[in-house]
Amino acid sequence: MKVTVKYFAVCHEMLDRSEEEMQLPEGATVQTILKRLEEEWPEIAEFYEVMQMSVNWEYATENTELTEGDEVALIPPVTGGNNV
Amino acid sequence: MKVTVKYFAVCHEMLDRSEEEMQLPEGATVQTILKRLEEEWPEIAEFYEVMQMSVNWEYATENTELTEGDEVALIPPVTGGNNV
Amino acid sequence: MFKITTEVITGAEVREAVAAPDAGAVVLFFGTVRNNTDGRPTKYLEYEAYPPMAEKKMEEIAEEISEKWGIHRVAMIHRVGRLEIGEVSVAVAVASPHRKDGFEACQYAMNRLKQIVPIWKREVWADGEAEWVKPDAVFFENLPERT
Amino acid sequence: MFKITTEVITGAEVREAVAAPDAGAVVLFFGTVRNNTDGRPTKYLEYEAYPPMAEKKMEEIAEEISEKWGIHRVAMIHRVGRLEIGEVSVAVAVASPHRKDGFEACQYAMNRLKQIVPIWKREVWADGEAEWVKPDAVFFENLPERT
Repeated sequence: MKVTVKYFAVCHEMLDRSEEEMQLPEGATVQTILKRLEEEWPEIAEFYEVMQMSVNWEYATENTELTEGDEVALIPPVTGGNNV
Repeated sequence: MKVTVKYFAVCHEMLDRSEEEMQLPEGATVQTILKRLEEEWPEIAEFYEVMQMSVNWEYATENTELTEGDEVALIPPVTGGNNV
Repeated sequence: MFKITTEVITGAEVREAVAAPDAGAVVLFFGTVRNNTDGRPTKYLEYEAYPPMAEKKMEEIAEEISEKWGIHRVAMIHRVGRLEIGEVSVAVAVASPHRKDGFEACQYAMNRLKQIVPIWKREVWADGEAEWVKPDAVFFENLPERT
Repeated sequence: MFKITTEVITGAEVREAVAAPDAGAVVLFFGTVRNNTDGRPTKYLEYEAYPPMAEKKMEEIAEEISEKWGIHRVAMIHRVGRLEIGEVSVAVAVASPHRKDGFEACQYAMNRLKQIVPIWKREVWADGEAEWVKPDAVFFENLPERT
Protein backbone atom coordinates (compact mmCIF):
# COMPACT_ATOMS: atom_id res chain seq x y z
CA MET A 1 0.00 0.00 0.00
CA LYS A 2 0.99 3.58 -0.54
CA VAL A 3 0.89 6.33 2.12
CA THR A 4 1.95 9.97 2.20
CA VAL A 5 4.40 11.00 4.93
CA LYS A 6 4.87 14.63 5.91
CA TYR A 7 7.78 16.24 7.75
CA PHE A 8 7.59 19.58 9.50
CA ALA A 9 9.95 22.07 11.07
CA VAL A 10 13.05 20.36 12.39
CA CYS A 11 12.06 17.02 10.81
CA HIS A 12 11.73 18.74 7.46
CA GLU A 13 15.24 20.13 7.92
CA MET A 14 16.72 16.87 9.13
CA LEU A 15 15.34 14.81 6.29
CA ASP A 16 15.67 17.59 3.74
CA ARG A 17 12.17 17.05 2.36
CA SER A 18 8.68 18.06 3.43
CA GLU A 19 6.70 15.15 2.07
CA GLU A 20 7.06 11.83 0.30
CA GLU A 21 5.10 8.82 -0.78
CA MET A 22 6.07 5.50 0.78
CA GLN A 23 5.27 2.03 -0.46
CA LEU A 24 4.61 -0.14 2.62
CA PRO A 25 3.81 -3.84 3.13
CA GLU A 26 0.30 -4.85 4.21
CA GLY A 27 -0.04 -4.67 8.00
CA ALA A 28 2.41 -1.79 8.25
CA THR A 29 2.15 0.52 11.27
CA VAL A 30 3.54 3.95 12.06
CA GLN A 31 6.58 2.11 13.42
CA THR A 32 7.30 0.72 9.97
CA ILE A 33 7.83 4.28 8.78
CA LEU A 34 9.94 5.28 11.79
CA LYS A 35 12.22 2.29 11.23
CA ARG A 36 12.64 3.10 7.58
CA LEU A 37 13.59 6.71 8.40
CA GLU A 38 16.06 5.49 11.01
CA GLU A 39 17.80 3.35 8.39
CA GLU A 40 18.28 6.42 6.26
CA TRP A 41 19.39 8.70 9.10
CA PRO A 42 20.17 6.92 12.40
CA GLU A 43 20.33 10.14 14.48
CA ILE A 44 16.64 10.73 13.99
CA ALA A 45 15.84 7.91 16.45
CA GLU A 46 17.17 10.04 19.31
CA PHE A 47 14.27 12.39 18.79
CA TYR A 48 11.49 9.84 18.49
CA GLU A 49 10.68 10.01 22.18
CA VAL A 50 9.92 13.73 22.10
CA MET A 51 8.09 13.55 18.80
CA GLN A 52 4.48 12.75 18.07
CA MET A 53 2.97 11.13 15.01
CA SER A 54 -0.32 11.69 13.31
CA VAL A 55 -2.40 9.63 10.94
CA ASN A 56 -5.05 11.46 8.96
CA TRP A 57 -4.78 14.61 11.14
CA GLU A 58 -5.21 12.69 14.38
CA TYR A 59 -2.47 11.92 16.90
CA ALA A 60 -1.41 8.30 16.60
CA THR A 61 0.96 5.86 18.29
CA GLU A 62 3.74 3.72 16.88
CA ASN A 63 1.29 0.83 16.78
CA THR A 64 -1.41 2.58 14.76
CA GLU A 65 -2.08 0.46 11.71
CA LEU A 66 -2.02 2.07 8.32
CA THR A 67 -4.19 1.64 5.29
CA GLU A 68 -3.88 2.65 1.64
CA GLY A 69 -3.92 6.41 1.13
CA ASP A 70 -3.28 7.41 4.76
CA GLU A 71 -1.58 10.71 5.46
CA VAL A 72 1.04 10.26 8.16
CA ALA A 73 3.02 13.11 9.74
CA LEU A 74 5.95 13.45 12.10
CA ILE A 75 5.08 16.14 14.65
CA PRO A 76 7.95 17.70 16.60
CA PRO A 77 6.95 19.38 19.89
CA VAL A 78 4.53 22.13 19.00
CA THR A 79 4.53 25.78 19.78
CA GLY A 80 1.64 28.09 19.11
CA GLY A 81 1.95 31.84 19.23
CA ASN A 82 4.94 33.50 20.75
CA ASN A 83 6.66 32.44 23.98
CA VAL A 84 3.98 34.12 25.99
CA MET B 1 -17.22 78.64 52.24
CA LYS B 2 -18.49 77.60 48.85
CA VAL B 3 -18.30 74.05 47.43
CA THR B 4 -19.61 72.42 44.26
CA VAL B 5 -21.84 69.35 44.67
CA LYS B 6 -22.44 66.93 41.81
CA TYR B 7 -25.25 64.42 41.40
CA PHE B 8 -25.10 61.47 39.04
CA ALA B 9 -27.46 58.86 37.67
CA VAL B 10 -30.27 58.14 40.09
CA CYS B 11 -29.22 61.03 42.38
CA HIS B 12 -29.37 63.38 39.43
CA GLU B 13 -32.89 62.15 38.71
CA MET B 14 -34.01 62.29 42.33
CA LEU B 15 -32.80 65.82 42.90
CA ASP B 16 -33.59 66.98 39.39
CA ARG B 17 -30.23 68.69 38.96
CA SER B 18 -26.73 67.54 38.11
CA GLU B 19 -24.70 70.10 40.00
CA GLU B 20 -25.02 73.04 42.33
CA GLU B 21 -22.97 75.39 44.45
CA MET B 22 -23.54 75.26 48.19
CA GLN B 23 -22.62 77.86 50.76
CA LEU B 24 -21.52 76.02 53.91
CA PRO B 25 -20.40 77.12 57.37
CA GLU B 26 -16.74 76.78 58.34
CA GLY B 27 -15.99 73.31 59.70
CA ALA B 28 -18.62 71.70 57.43
CA THR B 29 -18.22 68.04 56.53
CA VAL B 30 -19.76 65.82 53.87
CA GLN B 31 -22.49 65.12 56.41
CA THR B 32 -23.48 68.78 56.39
CA ILE B 33 -24.37 68.37 52.70
CA LEU B 34 -26.22 65.09 53.24
CA LYS B 35 -28.35 66.65 55.98
CA ARG B 36 -29.19 69.61 53.81
CA LEU B 37 -30.29 67.33 50.96
CA GLU B 38 -32.38 65.30 53.38
CA GLU B 39 -34.22 68.41 54.44
CA GLU B 40 -35.18 69.04 50.85
CA TRP B 41 -36.10 65.47 50.03
CA PRO B 42 -36.42 63.14 53.06
CA GLU B 43 -36.60 59.92 51.01
CA ILE B 44 -33.00 60.38 49.86
CA ALA B 45 -31.78 59.36 53.33
CA GLU B 46 -32.93 55.79 52.68
CA PHE B 47 -30.26 55.51 50.02
CA TYR B 48 -27.38 57.02 51.93
CA GLU B 49 -26.21 53.66 53.19
CA VAL B 50 -25.71 52.25 49.70
CA MET B 51 -24.23 55.46 48.33
CA GLN B 52 -20.67 56.70 48.39
CA MET B 53 -19.40 60.23 48.48
CA SER B 54 -16.33 61.78 46.94
CA VAL B 55 -14.38 64.93 47.63
CA ASN B 56 -12.07 66.16 44.88
CA TRP B 57 -12.33 62.86 42.93
CA GLU B 58 -11.45 60.72 45.93
CA TYR B 59 -13.84 58.57 47.93
CA ALA B 60 -14.68 60.23 51.22
CA THR B 61 -16.69 59.54 54.37
CA GLU B 62 -19.43 61.52 56.06
CA ASN B 63 -16.81 62.97 58.36
CA THR B 64 -14.48 64.26 55.69
CA GLU B 65 -13.95 67.95 56.32
CA LEU B 66 -14.50 70.37 53.49
CA THR B 67 -12.63 73.45 52.43
CA GLU B 68 -13.36 76.33 50.08
CA GLY B 69 -13.66 75.25 46.43
CA ASP B 70 -13.99 71.50 47.07
CA GLU B 71 -15.83 69.39 44.52
CA VAL B 72 -18.13 66.95 46.28
CA ALA B 73 -20.12 64.22 44.54
CA LEU B 74 -22.81 61.72 45.50
CA ILE B 75 -21.85 58.38 43.99
CA PRO B 76 -24.60 55.77 43.69
CA PRO B 77 -23.36 52.14 43.38
CA VAL B 78 -21.24 52.01 40.29
CA THR B 79 -21.41 49.77 37.28
CA GLY B 80 -18.81 49.73 34.55
CA GLY B 81 -19.37 48.06 31.23
CA ASN B 82 -22.24 45.74 30.67
CA ASN B 83 -23.50 43.12 33.14
CA VAL B 84 -20.76 40.78 32.12
CA MET C 1 -4.64 55.70 28.29
CA PHE C 2 -7.53 56.07 30.71
CA LYS C 3 -10.48 57.70 29.10
CA ILE C 4 -14.19 58.40 29.15
CA THR C 5 -15.43 59.01 25.62
CA THR C 6 -18.61 59.71 23.71
CA GLU C 7 -17.13 58.19 20.54
CA VAL C 8 -17.40 54.65 19.20
CA ILE C 9 -14.82 52.33 20.78
CA THR C 10 -12.98 50.28 18.17
CA GLY C 11 -10.41 48.61 20.39
CA ALA C 12 -7.57 50.03 18.32
CA GLU C 13 -7.16 52.93 20.81
CA VAL C 14 -6.41 50.67 23.75
CA ARG C 15 -4.41 48.18 21.75
CA GLU C 16 -2.13 50.84 20.33
CA ALA C 17 -1.78 52.41 23.76
CA VAL C 18 -0.28 49.22 25.20
CA ALA C 19 1.74 48.02 22.20
CA ALA C 20 5.37 47.38 23.04
CA PRO C 21 8.13 45.43 21.30
CA ASP C 22 8.95 43.47 24.47
CA ALA C 23 5.37 42.45 25.30
CA GLY C 24 4.42 39.24 23.57
CA ALA C 25 0.93 38.88 25.05
CA VAL C 26 -1.92 41.31 24.64
CA VAL C 27 -5.20 40.53 26.40
CA LEU C 28 -8.20 42.63 25.46
CA PHE C 29 -11.61 42.75 27.01
CA PHE C 30 -14.67 44.29 25.39
CA GLY C 31 -17.97 44.78 27.12
CA THR C 32 -20.74 45.02 24.55
CA VAL C 33 -24.40 45.90 24.88
CA ARG C 34 -26.46 42.73 25.06
CA ASN C 35 -29.91 42.42 23.59
CA ASN C 36 -31.29 41.23 26.92
CA THR C 37 -30.63 41.13 30.64
CA ASP C 38 -31.76 37.97 32.35
CA GLY C 39 -34.10 37.34 29.44
CA ARG C 40 -35.76 40.75 29.42
CA PRO C 41 -35.25 42.43 26.02
CA THR C 42 -33.18 45.59 26.01
CA LYS C 43 -33.82 48.46 23.60
CA TYR C 44 -30.64 50.42 24.29
CA LEU C 45 -28.41 51.55 27.17
CA GLU C 46 -27.35 54.92 28.45
CA TYR C 47 -24.10 55.37 30.31
CA GLU C 48 -23.20 58.29 32.48
CA ALA C 49 -19.82 58.92 34.10
CA TYR C 50 -18.08 61.34 36.41
CA PRO C 51 -15.23 61.76 33.92
CA PRO C 52 -12.34 63.28 35.90
CA MET C 53 -12.86 60.90 38.82
CA ALA C 54 -13.44 57.91 36.52
CA GLU C 55 -10.18 58.53 34.69
CA LYS C 56 -8.34 59.02 37.98
CA LYS C 57 -9.72 55.72 39.31
CA MET C 58 -8.73 53.91 36.10
CA GLU C 59 -5.20 55.19 36.60
CA GLU C 60 -5.25 53.90 40.16
CA ILE C 61 -6.27 50.45 38.91
CA ALA C 62 -3.32 50.50 36.53
CA GLU C 63 -1.06 51.37 39.47
CA GLU C 64 -2.45 48.42 41.43
CA ILE C 65 -1.70 46.15 38.46
CA SER C 66 1.78 47.55 38.21
CA GLU C 67 2.36 46.68 41.88
CA LYS C 68 0.76 43.23 41.74
CA TRP C 69 2.12 41.93 38.45
CA GLY C 70 4.85 44.35 37.42
CA ILE C 71 2.79 45.05 34.29
CA HIS C 72 2.99 48.66 33.22
CA ARG C 73 1.01 48.58 29.98
CA VAL C 74 -2.68 48.89 30.75
CA ALA C 75 -5.29 50.99 28.92
CA MET C 76 -8.97 51.48 29.64
CA ILE C 77 -11.70 53.33 27.83
CA HIS C 78 -15.40 53.59 28.64
CA ARG C 79 -18.05 55.11 26.46
CA VAL C 80 -20.92 57.25 27.73
CA GLY C 81 -24.21 58.36 26.18
CA ARG C 82 -26.65 56.20 24.27
CA LEU C 83 -25.31 52.82 23.13
CA GLU C 84 -27.13 50.46 20.80
CA ILE C 85 -27.18 46.65 20.99
CA GLY C 86 -23.80 45.18 20.05
CA GLU C 87 -21.84 48.39 20.60
CA VAL C 88 -18.78 48.38 22.84
CA SER C 89 -19.26 50.10 26.19
CA VAL C 90 -15.85 49.37 27.66
CA ALA C 91 -12.47 48.14 26.44
CA VAL C 92 -9.46 47.16 28.51
CA ALA C 93 -6.08 46.17 27.09
CA VAL C 94 -3.14 44.69 28.95
CA ALA C 95 0.21 43.93 27.35
CA SER C 96 2.64 41.71 29.21
CA PRO C 97 5.63 39.51 28.57
CA HIS C 98 3.66 36.41 29.63
CA ARG C 99 0.08 35.58 28.90
CA LYS C 100 -0.96 34.15 32.27
CA ASP C 101 -0.23 37.46 34.00
CA GLY C 102 -1.96 39.33 31.19
CA PHE C 103 -5.18 37.36 31.60
CA GLU C 104 -5.15 37.80 35.37
CA ALA C 105 -4.41 41.51 35.18
CA CYS C 106 -7.08 42.19 32.54
CA GLN C 107 -9.71 40.35 34.57
CA TYR C 108 -8.60 42.21 37.68
CA ALA C 109 -8.89 45.53 35.82
CA MET C 110 -12.49 44.77 34.86
CA ASN C 111 -13.42 43.65 38.38
CA ARG C 112 -11.95 46.79 39.90
CA LEU C 113 -13.50 48.98 37.22
CA LYS C 114 -16.93 47.71 38.26
CA GLN C 115 -16.11 48.40 41.90
CA ILE C 116 -14.53 51.81 41.99
CA VAL C 117 -14.93 53.67 38.69
CA PRO C 118 -17.91 56.04 38.83
CA ILE C 119 -19.91 55.03 35.76
CA TRP C 120 -23.62 54.31 35.72
CA LYS C 121 -25.85 52.46 33.34
CA ARG C 122 -29.45 53.15 32.57
CA GLU C 123 -31.21 50.24 30.96
CA VAL C 124 -33.99 51.15 28.58
CA TRP C 125 -36.08 48.05 28.08
CA ALA C 126 -37.77 47.12 24.83
CA ASP C 127 -41.14 47.68 26.52
CA GLY C 128 -40.22 51.34 27.12
CA GLU C 129 -39.47 51.20 30.85
CA ALA C 130 -36.10 52.42 32.04
CA GLU C 131 -34.03 52.11 35.20
CA TRP C 132 -30.57 52.67 36.61
CA VAL C 133 -29.00 49.31 37.23
CA LYS C 134 -26.01 47.96 39.00
CA PRO C 135 -24.23 44.77 37.98
CA ASP C 136 -26.20 42.20 39.92
CA ALA C 137 -29.48 43.81 40.80
CA VAL C 138 -31.75 46.58 39.81
CA PHE C 139 -30.80 49.61 41.85
CA PHE C 140 -33.50 51.84 43.22
CA GLU C 141 -36.10 49.80 41.44
CA ASN C 142 -38.87 51.12 43.62
CA LEU C 143 -37.76 54.67 43.68
CA PRO C 144 -40.54 56.75 45.26
CA GLU C 145 -42.19 59.01 42.75
CA ARG C 146 -41.12 62.58 43.07
CA THR C 147 -43.99 65.00 43.29
CA MET D 1 -13.48 30.38 12.51
CA PHE D 2 -10.37 28.20 12.87
CA LYS D 3 -7.71 29.21 10.44
CA ILE D 4 -4.08 29.11 9.45
CA THR D 5 -3.25 32.15 7.36
CA THR D 6 -0.32 33.81 5.62
CA GLU D 7 -2.00 37.22 5.87
CA VAL D 8 -1.64 39.90 8.53
CA ILE D 9 -3.90 39.25 11.54
CA THR D 10 -5.85 42.37 12.53
CA GLY D 11 -8.07 40.86 15.21
CA ALA D 12 -11.19 41.97 13.36
CA GLU D 13 -11.53 38.49 11.79
CA VAL D 14 -11.83 36.68 15.10
CA ARG D 15 -13.85 39.40 16.75
CA GLU D 16 -16.43 39.46 13.99
CA ALA D 17 -16.53 35.67 13.97
CA VAL D 18 -17.68 35.56 17.61
CA ALA D 19 -19.91 38.66 17.71
CA ALA D 20 -23.40 37.89 18.98
CA PRO D 21 -26.17 40.09 20.35
CA ASP D 22 -26.53 37.98 23.48
CA ALA D 23 -22.84 37.88 24.38
CA GLY D 24 -21.85 40.86 26.50
CA ALA D 25 -18.23 39.87 27.06
CA VAL D 26 -15.58 39.43 24.41
CA VAL D 27 -12.11 38.37 25.49
CA LEU D 28 -9.36 38.56 22.90
CA PHE D 29 -5.83 37.32 23.08
CA PHE D 30 -3.06 38.36 20.72
CA GLY D 31 0.37 36.81 20.65
CA THR D 32 2.85 39.21 19.10
CA VAL D 33 6.45 38.80 18.07
CA ARG D 34 8.74 40.08 20.81
CA ASN D 35 12.05 41.78 20.13
CA ASN D 36 13.83 39.33 22.41
CA THR D 37 13.57 35.92 24.07
CA ASP D 38 15.08 35.74 27.52
CA GLY D 39 17.12 38.81 26.68
CA ARG D 40 18.56 37.53 23.40
CA PRO D 41 17.58 39.90 20.56
CA THR D 42 15.31 38.47 17.89
CA LYS D 43 15.51 39.52 14.23
CA TYR D 44 12.29 37.89 13.07
CA LEU D 45 10.29 34.66 13.42
CA GLU D 46 9.15 32.06 10.97
CA TYR D 47 6.10 29.96 11.67
CA GLU D 48 5.21 26.73 9.96
CA ALA D 49 1.99 24.77 10.39
CA TYR D 50 0.33 21.56 9.32
CA PRO D 51 -2.78 23.46 8.23
CA PRO D 52 -5.54 20.86 7.94
CA MET D 53 -4.57 19.20 11.21
CA ALA D 54 -4.02 22.56 12.94
CA GLU D 55 -7.49 23.76 11.98
CA LYS D 56 -9.03 20.45 13.04
CA LYS D 57 -7.30 20.68 16.45
CA MET D 58 -8.48 24.28 16.89
CA GLU D 59 -12.03 23.07 16.30
CA GLU D 60 -11.54 20.36 18.91
CA ILE D 61 -10.42 22.98 21.43
CA ALA D 62 -13.60 24.93 20.71
CA GLU D 63 -15.60 21.76 21.35
CA GLU D 64 -13.83 21.28 24.67
CA ILE D 65 -14.72 24.86 25.62
CA SER D 66 -18.30 24.28 24.59
CA GLU D 67 -18.45 21.27 26.92
CA LYS D 68 -16.65 22.91 29.84
CA TRP D 69 -18.25 26.36 29.83
CA GLY D 70 -21.21 26.13 27.47
CA ILE D 71 -19.53 28.81 25.38
CA HIS D 72 -20.08 28.31 21.68
CA ARG D 73 -18.43 31.41 20.26
CA VAL D 74 -14.72 30.81 19.90
CA ALA D 75 -12.45 31.77 17.00
CA MET D 76 -8.74 31.17 16.46
CA ILE D 77 -6.34 32.24 13.77
CA HIS D 78 -2.61 31.64 13.49
CA ARG D 79 -0.30 33.16 10.97
CA VAL D 80 2.54 31.32 9.23
CA GLY D 81 5.57 32.49 7.28
CA ARG D 82 7.95 35.26 8.22
CA LEU D 83 6.74 37.62 10.97
CA GLU D 84 8.46 40.82 11.99
CA ILE D 85 8.78 42.22 15.53
CA GLY D 86 5.42 43.43 16.84
CA GLU D 87 3.32 41.50 14.33
CA VAL D 88 0.52 39.26 15.56
CA SER D 89 1.20 35.54 15.31
CA VAL D 90 -1.99 34.27 16.89
CA ALA D 91 -5.38 35.68 17.86
CA VAL D 92 -8.10 34.00 19.90
CA ALA D 93 -11.54 35.48 20.56
CA VAL D 94 -14.17 34.19 22.95
CA ALA D 95 -17.61 35.75 23.33
CA SER D 96 -19.67 34.81 26.35
CA PRO D 97 -22.56 36.11 28.39
CA HIS D 98 -20.30 36.55 31.44
CA ARG D 99 -16.76 37.78 31.54
CA LYS D 100 -15.30 35.37 34.09
CA ASP D 101 -16.07 32.40 31.85
CA GLY D 102 -14.76 34.30 28.85
CA PHE D 103 -11.38 34.94 30.48
CA GLU D 104 -11.07 31.33 31.60
CA ALA D 105 -12.06 29.93 28.23
CA CYS D 106 -9.73 32.21 26.27
CA GLN D 107 -6.81 31.31 28.50
CA TYR D 108 -7.70 27.63 28.18
CA ALA D 109 -7.82 27.97 24.39
CA MET D 110 -4.29 29.41 24.32
CA ASN D 111 -2.94 26.75 26.66
CA ARG D 112 -4.44 23.97 24.57
CA LEU D 113 -3.32 25.61 21.34
CA LYS D 114 0.27 25.41 22.58
CA GLN D 115 -0.23 21.76 23.51
CA ILE D 116 -2.00 20.18 20.60
CA VAL D 117 -2.07 22.42 17.52
CA PRO D 118 0.76 21.53 15.11
CA ILE D 119 2.51 24.86 14.59
CA TRP D 120 6.23 25.44 14.83
CA LYS D 121 8.33 28.49 15.35
CA ARG D 122 11.79 29.16 14.03
CA GLU D 123 13.57 31.92 15.84
CA VAL D 124 16.01 33.92 13.78
CA TRP D 125 18.25 35.77 16.18
CA ALA D 126 19.65 39.22 15.56
CA ASP D 127 23.12 37.69 15.37
CA GLY D 128 22.04 35.58 12.38
CA GLU D 129 21.70 32.19 14.07
CA ALA D 130 18.39 30.38 13.77
CA GLU D 131 16.69 27.49 15.53
CA TRP D 132 13.37 25.76 15.93
CA VAL D 133 12.08 26.47 19.40
CA LYS D 134 9.36 25.20 21.61
CA PRO D 135 7.70 27.29 24.31
CA ASP D 136 10.04 26.70 27.21
CA ALA D 137 13.30 25.48 25.75
CA VAL D 138 15.27 25.43 22.61
CA PHE D 139 14.36 22.28 20.74
CA PHE D 140 17.05 20.32 18.95
CA GLU D 141 19.57 22.94 19.84
CA ASN D 142 22.46 20.65 19.19
CA LEU D 143 21.17 19.08 16.05
CA PRO D 144 23.94 16.95 14.52
CA GLU D 145 25.17 18.34 11.27
CA ARG D 146 23.90 16.46 8.25
CA THR D 147 26.61 15.47 5.83
